[in-house]
Amino acid sequence: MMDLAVHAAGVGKVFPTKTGEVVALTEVDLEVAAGEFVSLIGPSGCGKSTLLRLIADLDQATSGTLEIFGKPAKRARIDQDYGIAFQQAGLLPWRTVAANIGLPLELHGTSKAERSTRIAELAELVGLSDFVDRYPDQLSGGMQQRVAIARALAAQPRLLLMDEPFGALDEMTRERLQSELTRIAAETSAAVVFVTHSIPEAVFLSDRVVVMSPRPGRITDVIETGLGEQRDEALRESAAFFDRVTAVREALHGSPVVRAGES
Amino acid sequence: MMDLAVHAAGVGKVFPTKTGEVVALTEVDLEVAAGEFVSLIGPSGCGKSTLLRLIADLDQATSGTLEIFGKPAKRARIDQDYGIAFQQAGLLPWRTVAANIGLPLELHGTSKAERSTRIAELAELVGLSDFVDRYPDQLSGGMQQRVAIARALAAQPRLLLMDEPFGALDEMTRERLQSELTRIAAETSAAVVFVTHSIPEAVFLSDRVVVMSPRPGRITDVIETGLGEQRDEALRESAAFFDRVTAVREALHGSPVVRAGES
Amino acid sequence: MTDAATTMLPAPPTGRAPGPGPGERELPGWLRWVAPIVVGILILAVWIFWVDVLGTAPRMLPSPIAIAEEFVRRFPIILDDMKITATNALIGLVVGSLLALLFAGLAAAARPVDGMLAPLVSALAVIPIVAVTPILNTMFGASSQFGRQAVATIAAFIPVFVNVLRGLRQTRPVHRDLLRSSAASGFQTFRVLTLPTALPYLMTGLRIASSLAVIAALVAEYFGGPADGIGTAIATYAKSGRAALAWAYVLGGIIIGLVFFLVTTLLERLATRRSPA
Amino acid sequence: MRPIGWSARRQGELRGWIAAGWGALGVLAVLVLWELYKFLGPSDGFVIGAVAGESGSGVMILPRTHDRAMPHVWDMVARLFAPTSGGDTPPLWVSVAGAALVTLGIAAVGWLIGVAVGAVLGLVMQRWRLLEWGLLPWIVVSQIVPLIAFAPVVNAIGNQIDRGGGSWPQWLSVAVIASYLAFFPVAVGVLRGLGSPDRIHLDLMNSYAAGYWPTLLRLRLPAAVPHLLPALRLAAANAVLGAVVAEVSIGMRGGIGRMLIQLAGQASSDPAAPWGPTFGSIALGLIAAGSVALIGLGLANYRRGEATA
Amino acid sequence: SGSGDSGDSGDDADFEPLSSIKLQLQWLPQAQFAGYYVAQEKGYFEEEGFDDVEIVPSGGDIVPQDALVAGDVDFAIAWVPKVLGTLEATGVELTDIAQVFQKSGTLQVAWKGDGITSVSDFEGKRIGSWGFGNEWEIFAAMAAEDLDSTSVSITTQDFSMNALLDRDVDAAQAMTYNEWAQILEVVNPETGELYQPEDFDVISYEETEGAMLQDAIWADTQRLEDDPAYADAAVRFLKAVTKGWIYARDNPEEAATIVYDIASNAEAAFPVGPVHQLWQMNEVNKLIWTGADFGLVDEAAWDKTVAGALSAKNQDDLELITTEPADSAYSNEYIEKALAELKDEGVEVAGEYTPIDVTLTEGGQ
Ligand SMILES: Nc1ncnc2c1ncn2[C@@H]1O[C@H](COP(=O)(O)OP(=O)(O)OP(=O)(O)O)[C@@H](O)[C@H]1O
Ligand SMILES: Nc1ncnc2c1ncn2[C@@H]1O[C@H](COP(=O)(O)OP(=O)(O)OP(=O)(O)O)[C@@H](O)[C@H]1O
Ligand SMILES: [Mg+2]
Ligand SMILES: [Mg+2]
Repeated sequence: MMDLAVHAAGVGKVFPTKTGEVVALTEVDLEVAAGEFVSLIGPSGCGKSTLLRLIADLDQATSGTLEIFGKPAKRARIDQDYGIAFQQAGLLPWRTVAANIGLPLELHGTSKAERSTRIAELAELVGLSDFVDRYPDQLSGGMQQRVAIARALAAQPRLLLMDEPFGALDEMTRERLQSELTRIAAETSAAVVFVTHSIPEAVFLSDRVVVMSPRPGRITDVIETGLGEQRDEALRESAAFFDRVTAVREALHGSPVVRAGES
Repeated sequence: MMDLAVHAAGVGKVFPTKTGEVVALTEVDLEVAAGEFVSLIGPSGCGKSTLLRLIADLDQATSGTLEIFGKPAKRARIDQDYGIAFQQAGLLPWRTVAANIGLPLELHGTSKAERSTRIAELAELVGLSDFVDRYPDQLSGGMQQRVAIARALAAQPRLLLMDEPFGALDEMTRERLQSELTRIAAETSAAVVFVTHSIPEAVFLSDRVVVMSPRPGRITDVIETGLGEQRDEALRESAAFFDRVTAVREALHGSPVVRAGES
Repeated sequence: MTDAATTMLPAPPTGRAPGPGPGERELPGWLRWVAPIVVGILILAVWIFWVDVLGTAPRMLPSPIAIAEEFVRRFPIILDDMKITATNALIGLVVGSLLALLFAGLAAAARPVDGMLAPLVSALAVIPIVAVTPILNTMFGASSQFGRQAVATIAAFIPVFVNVLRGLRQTRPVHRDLLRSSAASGFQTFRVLTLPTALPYLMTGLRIASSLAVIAALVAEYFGGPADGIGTAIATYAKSGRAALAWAYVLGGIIIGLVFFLVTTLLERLATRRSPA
Repeated sequence: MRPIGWSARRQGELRGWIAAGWGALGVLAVLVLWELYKFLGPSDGFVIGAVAGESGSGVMILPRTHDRAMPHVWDMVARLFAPTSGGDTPPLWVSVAGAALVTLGIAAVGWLIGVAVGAVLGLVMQRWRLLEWGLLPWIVVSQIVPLIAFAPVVNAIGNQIDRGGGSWPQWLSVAVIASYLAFFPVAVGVLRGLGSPDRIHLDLMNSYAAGYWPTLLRLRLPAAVPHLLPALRLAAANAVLGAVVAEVSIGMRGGIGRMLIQLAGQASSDPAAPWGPTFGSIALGLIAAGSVALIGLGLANYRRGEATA
Repeated sequence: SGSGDSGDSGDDADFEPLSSIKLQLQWLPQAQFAGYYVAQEKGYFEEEGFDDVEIVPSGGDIVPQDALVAGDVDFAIAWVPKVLGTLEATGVELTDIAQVFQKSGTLQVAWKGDGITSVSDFEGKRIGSWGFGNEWEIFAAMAAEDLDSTSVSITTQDFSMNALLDRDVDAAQAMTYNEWAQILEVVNPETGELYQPEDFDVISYEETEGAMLQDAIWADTQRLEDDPAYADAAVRFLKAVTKGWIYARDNPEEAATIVYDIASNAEAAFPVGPVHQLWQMNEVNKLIWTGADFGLVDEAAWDKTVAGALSAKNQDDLELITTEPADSAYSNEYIEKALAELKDEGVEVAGEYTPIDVTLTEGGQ
């Protein structure tokens, strides 16, 4: 079992509101192996963000058990076993781009010199080398999100949690970052739990795609992509790829659909 | 000329910052006819949001002239010629979903009865009928964005300005809203200026796709889709559609690409 | 006579959205200085008109001209008293702010402390100086400046405490999540997130506390302690018909208050250059 | 998205009780500390740097604990039930309550005047930045003018009006002076609060070409609630403080301010007596501030944006 | 002209007699002002043709002479030196029309054994004073001993006598009729009994060069000249007041009770207890009834007050007055007329007071 990055069994989450309880998640069973790339996909409001927050120990499940690398979520958080990128960028407005990217390193006592090489590397990676001295309010929406991604990668965690990180990015940047992300995940053999609305993105990136359904939020299907290690441009045009995209689409929409060429 | 919804000539925008000036837009010439659907597409930071804000008279251009329905942008704003949906939802946290959707109607003195039918209609349209009494902080990211879309449509404006409105939506919701949007635009013969990062989305929706490029932000290409009035599921699979998608992709990436099946 | 002893502002760290909104004209920067001067001249003009031209003002409100004359003529003795009151106010401001920081930190860290302090701070905030000064003078001796300094300390403590405590709680959920997810230690969270968020609030608290400390130190002089300082002089001369001299001392008090206010405002400016968006 | 357990309402109630419990514990702790220090501390205090034979020299670092400086808590309580001024005058607590009511009524009027004036000032300053620049410094200066200089002037003007045929009872002067302290937090709170909406919301209202008033009503006021509530509460506390001071200052009868100074005059021979009106005025301030805080309960939805730790 | 018996005033007058007036006190209701309250209670004001006399207590910052100048009241009770200061500083004209207290009641109280038995012993000591204009006697007495404010340190006393009891000051200011009693109402922790006069050394300013005239009745000079109705009212007012003070002299217990009752009921004030009021009544009577006619300004005492005021310099090295006050600053004309009419009515307006024994109790209750 020590090989599991995430092990959720019967996890549920209920939000109390004035007008009654909202069941955001029920009976979620999910296992993510170390080094595995898993995408969560599903309609808006089905509990993807909620699940990610539970894994990150930012919220507590109301039922079920949840283990990260064999330990309670809280322990894993304290041990810094994961890095996270939120649905909103959440940059600290009084810090420059560089200081925002470097924050996790700073918190873990990385030396200054090491930190600045790493920051430069990451800024390069997300295409913001020219903007390291800017403040968040001077960036466009997509730029802010890229800073948040760089920040999540900074400490090279064993588990990456990403909530629609590429949502506000243009296609080219997005594709470049997709490739980079798979490369980084493979190199550091990090497990990734990735929330997205794009089926092709989910298929391209993942070893498994977890399909969720709302009201109450639950897992309805899990699709193995079985596309192997190679994640490159050629893959995007392979028949196996299209096949998997269709499979996810069907799982998601609950009926056979054949189509291509749109997001 | 009275037929033009938007007429921009030589529009530029420079932001002064402490570390020097940022040229967000230069020499933008753009004409959007009444009833026409125009998408803006381009890499992150190329000035799409900025251009939309200038059209909405939320910022002033530093050079060039800008006319909306033949009048200055300010006049058009005051005459309520447009509705806008921002990149962030921007809901008022103290208002319920219904009250947020109804805000523009309330401001324009629509009667209470009329307002509530319209709110119900719009909530149905964006799939939030069960959530009208909730507050924004109880909604998921995508739900918030849908509320913002409904709000932009509420007053049935002649010009719709939308900044990545479908960014945080899942595919099904997204496709439904795309169809609804084209239908609504056609029915009310409203002009639409639509910012997106999805090429298929831009092609599917638009009469013309405007391709932009950063540093400095400018228009590099305009592609007529010429796909006619019919915007339905069949279109998404037509050869003409793929052709246009490829054309936009090439314009955007600056080199011929042939590919399909991804976002 | 507590005056504004417990006034505190609902901390405004960010103030307005930067720059004028659409439809609002950009005002030239020099107006920032000219506008208050013009208003000041207007106030003076009305005052002079009322006192010197109409002559219907109450006797205890002399003409500003007479006040200015007295101020210049008696400047050496006024200055001596200003030094006393200013020193008391400064000591009160510094000590009160330090105590407030300490207690606000404790209250933010532990709910029980917060709960225990809440009624005490509320009570301290509404206790009139006229009641508290004699008590302090009896407890700590009436012959030193201590009572006044203590009153100024209380006056400064309240707004700093309230604002800092509030500031310490203004961190945004997404930022707290971020630090939590980075397993930042309590101290790290404080340094990286809580402190920068609270800093503008601290500065606002200090700014408010500065004028309150001055007025409290001044008013406390009415109720005992060495026969010196601005407040003692105002009382003495207001009651012996020397209204102009009394008001000249008031002017001295205002000058101290303004100096304190301007210095703390400057500090606030420096600290809020980039506050939470 | 903050973590919430059980039902929101139940939890809110529970939290209220817990807070009250801690609060009571805090008050109790002070009383215990008072008695403990009184028991342990030096009767005449502890002075360092005293020069022999020179009264009042040196710095007292530990306060005196004798009965005139620190009466026993139970003596203060017992005094509340003894006649106010000897003879067959009513018990002290009755006099304190009566006087506090008088002051409360006047403070309420002062609060209303202060809130009205402060709101108008805040509104116009927010509307026209030029006015903000011109007025705000003077509003701040106004609070540095000590009431002793200012209260007699108000009183005299009131008397002028009264003599001139208008009716100006003395309590009105007290209310006006109280409002002088009350208007300040309101003016600043309104100014800040109305300026606090997010940029994106202002953009939204602009995009609707919503004029000043609709924007004020639908955006600025709701967004200002988190600023307004503390401002109103402060104004209430200040109105009480101002009323107490003004009573002392212009010699109005019946209120708690006058009671304070009169009983303070007996502090040597009857040291527990002044604590009665002292507690009375604290209670008064807390009641005033507390009742304003009740307004906040109905406005909870306007505080959804606020993050509480 | 014609103010005689009640009811027929104004027979031959060409003015409408005033029937409603206001008197401004200089502090809160207590036996110090017994004469006025007695006059009201016993109907003496009505006897003199007033329907309505309002006695206005003062608070912290209301200065009686200012209220008089402003026209808020018709007559005011104030100490002579404070008014002299106002007269010179503002150039207004007020007239002392009756000197109620013939002697100064101010004391400086020190602990026995500290060696402060005269003003010359003040040098280098810490001297308590209330300030607010009550300090001029101290400075005048010091000036006579060639001491100035640099040679002593002055401390502002608050409302209580704690500063002396705690030795924060070497000598505290006290009025015979108020603060002096307050000390003697405190339990001496060493004996368990009240402090006794023997425990203290007491300097009476009446016996120093600094002695100044205190409670006097002031009127508006210009108005006395221009408005015969006001001048007439002044005389009638003084008559009623004289009768009030005579009653207080002859019935100190009842007078003290009257003030105490009015203060705690009608005035909604909170006076120190009844025993304290009786002590105060007793002491005040001693200051008023020195054998001479009631209320006459003694020229020698006046001159001494003026001389003291001219010589005194305060902690800021400022003088109270720099020139002699105008002749109009006092006038015996009105009190003499009042006394004469009273004598005609058979009232004995002069006399000594025979002090009674008052035993103070803890807290004066
Ligand atoms: N604090 C809260 N209080 C009440 N309900 C909540 C709260 N947070 C989330 N919810 C509800 O829980 C459900 C799941 O929300 P969640 O944010 O996880 O959705 P999501 O899958 O991330 O959606 P999206 O793709 O739109 O971001 C939604 O119905 C939402 O309304
Ligand atoms: N207030 C500002 N101050 C300085 N620079 C700004 C400001 N607002 C925008 N910019 C700059 O202007 C450029 C264009 O920004 P804009 O927000 O229009 O981009 P965009 O095309 O909408 O990008 P995205 O797709 O990421 O939202 C960016 O380089 C950004 O950094
Ligand atoms: Mg989400
Ligand atoms: Mg944008």
